Amino acid sequence: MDQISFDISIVEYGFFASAILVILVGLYGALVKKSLIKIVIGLSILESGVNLLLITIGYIQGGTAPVFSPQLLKDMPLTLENIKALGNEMVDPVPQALVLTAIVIGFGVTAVALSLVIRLYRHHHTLVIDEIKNLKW
Amino acid sequence: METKTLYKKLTSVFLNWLFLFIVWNAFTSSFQAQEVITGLIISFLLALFTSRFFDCCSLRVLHPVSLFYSIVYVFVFLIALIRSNFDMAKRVLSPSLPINPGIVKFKSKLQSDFAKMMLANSITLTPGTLSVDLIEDTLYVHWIDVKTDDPEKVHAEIAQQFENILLKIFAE
Amino acid sequence: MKKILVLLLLAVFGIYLADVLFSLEFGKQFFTDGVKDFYLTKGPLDLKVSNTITAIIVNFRGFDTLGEVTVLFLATTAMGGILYKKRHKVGARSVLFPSSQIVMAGSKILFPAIILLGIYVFVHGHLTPGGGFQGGTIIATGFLLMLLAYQDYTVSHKVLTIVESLAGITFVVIGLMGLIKGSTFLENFMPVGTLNNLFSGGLIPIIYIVVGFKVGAELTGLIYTALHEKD
Amino acid sequence: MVGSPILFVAVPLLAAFLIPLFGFIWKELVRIVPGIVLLYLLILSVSLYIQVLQDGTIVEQIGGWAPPWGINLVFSPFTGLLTTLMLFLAFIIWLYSYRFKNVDFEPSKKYFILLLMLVTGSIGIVLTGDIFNQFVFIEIMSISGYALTAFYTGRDSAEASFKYLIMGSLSSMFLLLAIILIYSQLGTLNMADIASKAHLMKPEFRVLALVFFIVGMGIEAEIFPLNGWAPDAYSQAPGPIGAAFSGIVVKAGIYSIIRVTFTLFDVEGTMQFLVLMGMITLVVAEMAAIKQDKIKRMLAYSSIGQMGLVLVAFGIGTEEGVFAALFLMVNHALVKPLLFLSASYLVFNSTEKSIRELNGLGKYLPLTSFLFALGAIAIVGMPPLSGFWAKWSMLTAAANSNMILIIGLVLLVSVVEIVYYFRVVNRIYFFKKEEDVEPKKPTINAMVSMIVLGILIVTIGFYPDLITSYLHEASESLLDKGKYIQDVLSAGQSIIQ
Amino acid sequence: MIIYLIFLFVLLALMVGAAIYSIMQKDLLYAVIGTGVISLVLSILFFILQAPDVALTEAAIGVALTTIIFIITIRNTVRYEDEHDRKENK
Amino acid sequence: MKEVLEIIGALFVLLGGIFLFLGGLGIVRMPDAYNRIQAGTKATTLGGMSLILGVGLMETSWLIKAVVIIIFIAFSNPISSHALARANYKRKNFPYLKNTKGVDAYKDAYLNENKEEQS
Amino acid sequence: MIQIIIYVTFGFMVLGIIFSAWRIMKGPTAADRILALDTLTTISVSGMVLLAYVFNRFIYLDVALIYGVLGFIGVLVIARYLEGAL
Repeated sequence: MDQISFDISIVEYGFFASAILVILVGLYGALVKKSLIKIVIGLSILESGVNLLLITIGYIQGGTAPVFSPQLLKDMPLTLENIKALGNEMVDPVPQALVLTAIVIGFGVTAVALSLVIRLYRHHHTLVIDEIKNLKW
Repeated sequence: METKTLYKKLTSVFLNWLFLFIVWNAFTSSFQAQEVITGLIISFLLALFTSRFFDCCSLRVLHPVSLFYSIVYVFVFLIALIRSNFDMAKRVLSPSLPINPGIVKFKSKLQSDFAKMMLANSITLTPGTLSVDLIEDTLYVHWIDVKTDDPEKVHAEIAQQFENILLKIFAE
Repeated sequence: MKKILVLLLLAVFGIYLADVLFSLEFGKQFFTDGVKDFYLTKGPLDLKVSNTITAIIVNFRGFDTLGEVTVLFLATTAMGGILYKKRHKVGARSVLFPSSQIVMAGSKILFPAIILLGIYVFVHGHLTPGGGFQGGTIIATGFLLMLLAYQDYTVSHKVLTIVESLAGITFVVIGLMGLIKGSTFLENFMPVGTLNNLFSGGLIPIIYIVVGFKVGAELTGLIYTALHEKD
Repeated sequence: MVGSPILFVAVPLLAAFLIPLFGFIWKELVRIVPGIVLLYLLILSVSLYIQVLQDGTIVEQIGGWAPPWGINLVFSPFTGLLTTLMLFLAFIIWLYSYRFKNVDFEPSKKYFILLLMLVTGSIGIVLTGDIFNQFVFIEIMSISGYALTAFYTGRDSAEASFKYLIMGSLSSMFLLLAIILIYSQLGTLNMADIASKAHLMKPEFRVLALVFFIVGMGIEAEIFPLNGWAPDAYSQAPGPIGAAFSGIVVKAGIYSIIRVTFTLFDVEGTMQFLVLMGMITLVVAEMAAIKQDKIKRMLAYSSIGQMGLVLVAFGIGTEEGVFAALFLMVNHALVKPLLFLSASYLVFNSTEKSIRELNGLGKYLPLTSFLFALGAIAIVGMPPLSGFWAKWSMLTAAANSNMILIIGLVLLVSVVEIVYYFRVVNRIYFFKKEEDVEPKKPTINAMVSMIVLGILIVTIGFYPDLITSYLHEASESLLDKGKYIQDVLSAGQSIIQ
Repeated sequence: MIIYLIFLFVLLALMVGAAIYSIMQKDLLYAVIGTGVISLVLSILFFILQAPDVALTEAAIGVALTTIIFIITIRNTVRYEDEHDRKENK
Repeated sequence: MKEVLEIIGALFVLLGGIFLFLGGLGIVRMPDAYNRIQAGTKATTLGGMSLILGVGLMETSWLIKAVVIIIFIAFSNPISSHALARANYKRKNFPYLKNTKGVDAYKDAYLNENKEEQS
Repeated sequence: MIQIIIYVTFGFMVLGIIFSAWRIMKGPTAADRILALDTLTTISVSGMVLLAYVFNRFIYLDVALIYGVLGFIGVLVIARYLEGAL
């Protein structure tokens, strides 16, 4: 097979920029919107943006996923040099591990938030935040 | 009566086991001894738990005739799928959109749920048709180019070729 | 008015953040001696785990995973507490009417396959992408399929609780056994095998299986609680 | 070796996973087990703390990987002090809520699981030496916090909880952003490692990361623009949970801010920033507190004000200042729960929960009222009680650093506090109840827990030397950044060679 | 090469667009579909950034579970953001 | 042999791409939801199947897994589109009919069902 | 040769994505939008498989497989909601 390259450095700052844009959109939704569900949607969008940013930070040009699969190892003996050489061509695994945790935690928070929304609706019969202001916001 | 249900249960577990084992090996696709043994154990345990849902077919599907017709079915299905796609491409690409849609119905002769589902799926993927609902054994089909609304003719037009093969596979 | 103010504020924030972040070059590593090199060599060599991310999640930073599992457990508990519905009546329906026969027949055959897929994902967590969380989520999705398709499909809440608790206890006990057998919490005390075999990685597959069961039970319980929440 | 710091997290988690199973066996176990766990941990914590004072910091490496590669727990004189304090309070709160208000609120298994997790999250924040792990613990703590705030079935509690949730999750996103910035520069997540490498970061990254950290953790620590959730949550949550918030959660938040500013980064002007934020928080909160007519909201604002005071004291930056801040924290951690616990019985029967309804309760509930008054005196800093020594040490610290403005401000604030606390005490003792009511008598265990707190306050008031040596140790260990780095990283150095 | 560039830019733009769409859309169901699109695209982006584990998690959690939780909330509350939109759309 | 398989696989991939594109075009051009579902399902199913099969042929050791994905797609896509069509009918979006004599046999069954539910 | 074909395929997929996105934005009824989401899912699965080929990693296929399964359930959820069953 001839070498097919998928060079994503051509977008340069595209990933950073769109992650920041998504973060901003999410923040806007969480801060300005009046509907409770919209606020939660805004939060989950914000979270997506942060996750994308984290993964983008960990990306290394031309790297591959940090999985030492048989296909990658072929018949190399398992020596320190070989592993190091392979590891140098891999993207940073740490941000990926962090994002995994962050995604799951974010889902938990979203679930709690939405159950609160359901309960608020049961008491107030509306989702508009202005009409729920019993306590001073 | 008692034995028959037990027999049914056993066949169901067995078929489920077989099915899951095949699926497992397809997932791992490495055929190392460790993987295969683990697959056997896991699929057996899972088969015990999920066998009450797995009532699609009896042992009859392992009969050579059934297997043969299954392969035939796959080919017929693929040909129908490709035909349907070219048909759809023709309709989509032609500027005037030559369509005359409507919903027609017909009765299927198939018995088991699974066979009916296969039929409905096949119909969805064949030229110009989309199964909308299945009530008892009446299939409601959205047809992009309605030629007739007589159930018999519709049946002959849309479902005949699949149904015959499915009848042979499931031996009904 | 508030909108414009917020937009302005966000614009300033975004421009500043972009300004700072753009000083990083895309696709470059910005530090010289990070922890990642250690993980990338120790993972395959010492732990014999092919998927370094799994090695990080379960072993190097296994404590985070314990916390993460706890977060999901808490979310389920919190959801039950917040929705404060008294125990739903027996025979309460999750959906109002059953789906069409086609979906029902399809889900019957897809359900075992999806559960098997979930099990595959968490059993092979150390070899391929995926692991306990993904596998557990897939299992929960399988149950969701059944709940959607059938009107009267029920999952025993008691069984879910027991599975969840037992899995959580197993996780902590495995950790504490590391404390007893080795010297620290969550320390690997099992033989590690050879790289890229199914039976390798010492404790990692075991912990991931436990996590898979726990997450599956938790998310199923969460969906189940939420689906029965109908006024 | 008495035990390992990991047990502070592992044992409560084990208990939390076990509690649902106990629920199937015997309902009462659900309530007893958390108490046993907390008592055990308290004993462990005290013994570990004594050991640490003699032998130096214990660093627990989880998974057998030395820092910076693995996660580590640091049990130093400073964190040990906070842990012991938190566990003590947790035990008191458990005792109080063991049969809390049998009438309409039965503490169920969910309540105890969440309470246990709230405590565990806070202890994890204090003990951990890894920023991402701290994020995870913050999430554990805040999710339990959200759920506990909404534990009452009223509608306002859900609203307060939602508010808390929105602010909490926004701030945790900022925390994640800060972690991203740090990781992108240094490639490590361990606090000691970051501290030793912090000079390698580009300055703008350092400043931005610090700001994000303070925004992210300020939510738990109730710094001024981020404390909107606190009064609602305190007033809507069940009584013991208000106490837990003010006694445990806030301490964890303050701890993490302190850890970040003192150990992780030395950015020019951070201390001044802390003083400024603390002063704004203090002034705004006290002004708000004086206007409140609901008792729990008043207590909440007072709590925010105290946190501002603590921040100011930390911001002085000298050893004396840190000592004063720690003294204030300990004082607040003992007194505010007492106030919350007693106030929640004082207003138990009223629907409004306002101060007006406290009229003349001193006759009906003499002991509870007395304890409330004791707490009020202690927190404003009247001479014989513990609060006085705390404020006094703060004033001396400020005077030694020539911060006259702070002295003036503290005195002014004390006057304000006197005004609004004595308004309440005045109503309790010197007003007449209009109609005869039958107030709810506290249960015995609640009474015991409150009396224990009261005795402690009085004891510390008369013998402040009992704790000052510990506080000095703690503040030294906080300020000695080099020793922290060395303690944590030395194990790793030996492994790699 | 240029096609990869276009491909990536379309994906990035689609993500940002879906984010804006789901914030702006008055019908909450459509907003939820928008979030589904976000996590779909995000998943491919993670894939492109060589993070298959994260792509898997995002797919598993974002596509099915978040959707069902949001849908349950919508079913228990209202489908439209404002009261008057309900009449317009119905 | 390998080269031949690669070329065949590449052609399959190209065919799949074209069908995916046609699916997209179909859902844009068709006049109502049912027709769009028809166009979308058929074209994307075949497109996806052929593309994945093409990849499987190009890299023969991947074939088994590719076939698994194909089977999953072939199995689940029609079901979801069927569910979608039914849901669309239940929301009272009746199909677009070209002339007034258009056939809608489902309407009776649907109305009967509704009557049963009400009574 | 193969490279050119893959380029072209990516081009077609981009067009398909754009069309689906347009339908999601525009599409009068909810069913249209979900259909477009479904189409987008299938295109994504195919795209993932193709990308796995481009990156030459076998393990990436798992992601596509799971994506296909879960995307189906995601669509089914919304369809069931539209039916009024949820």
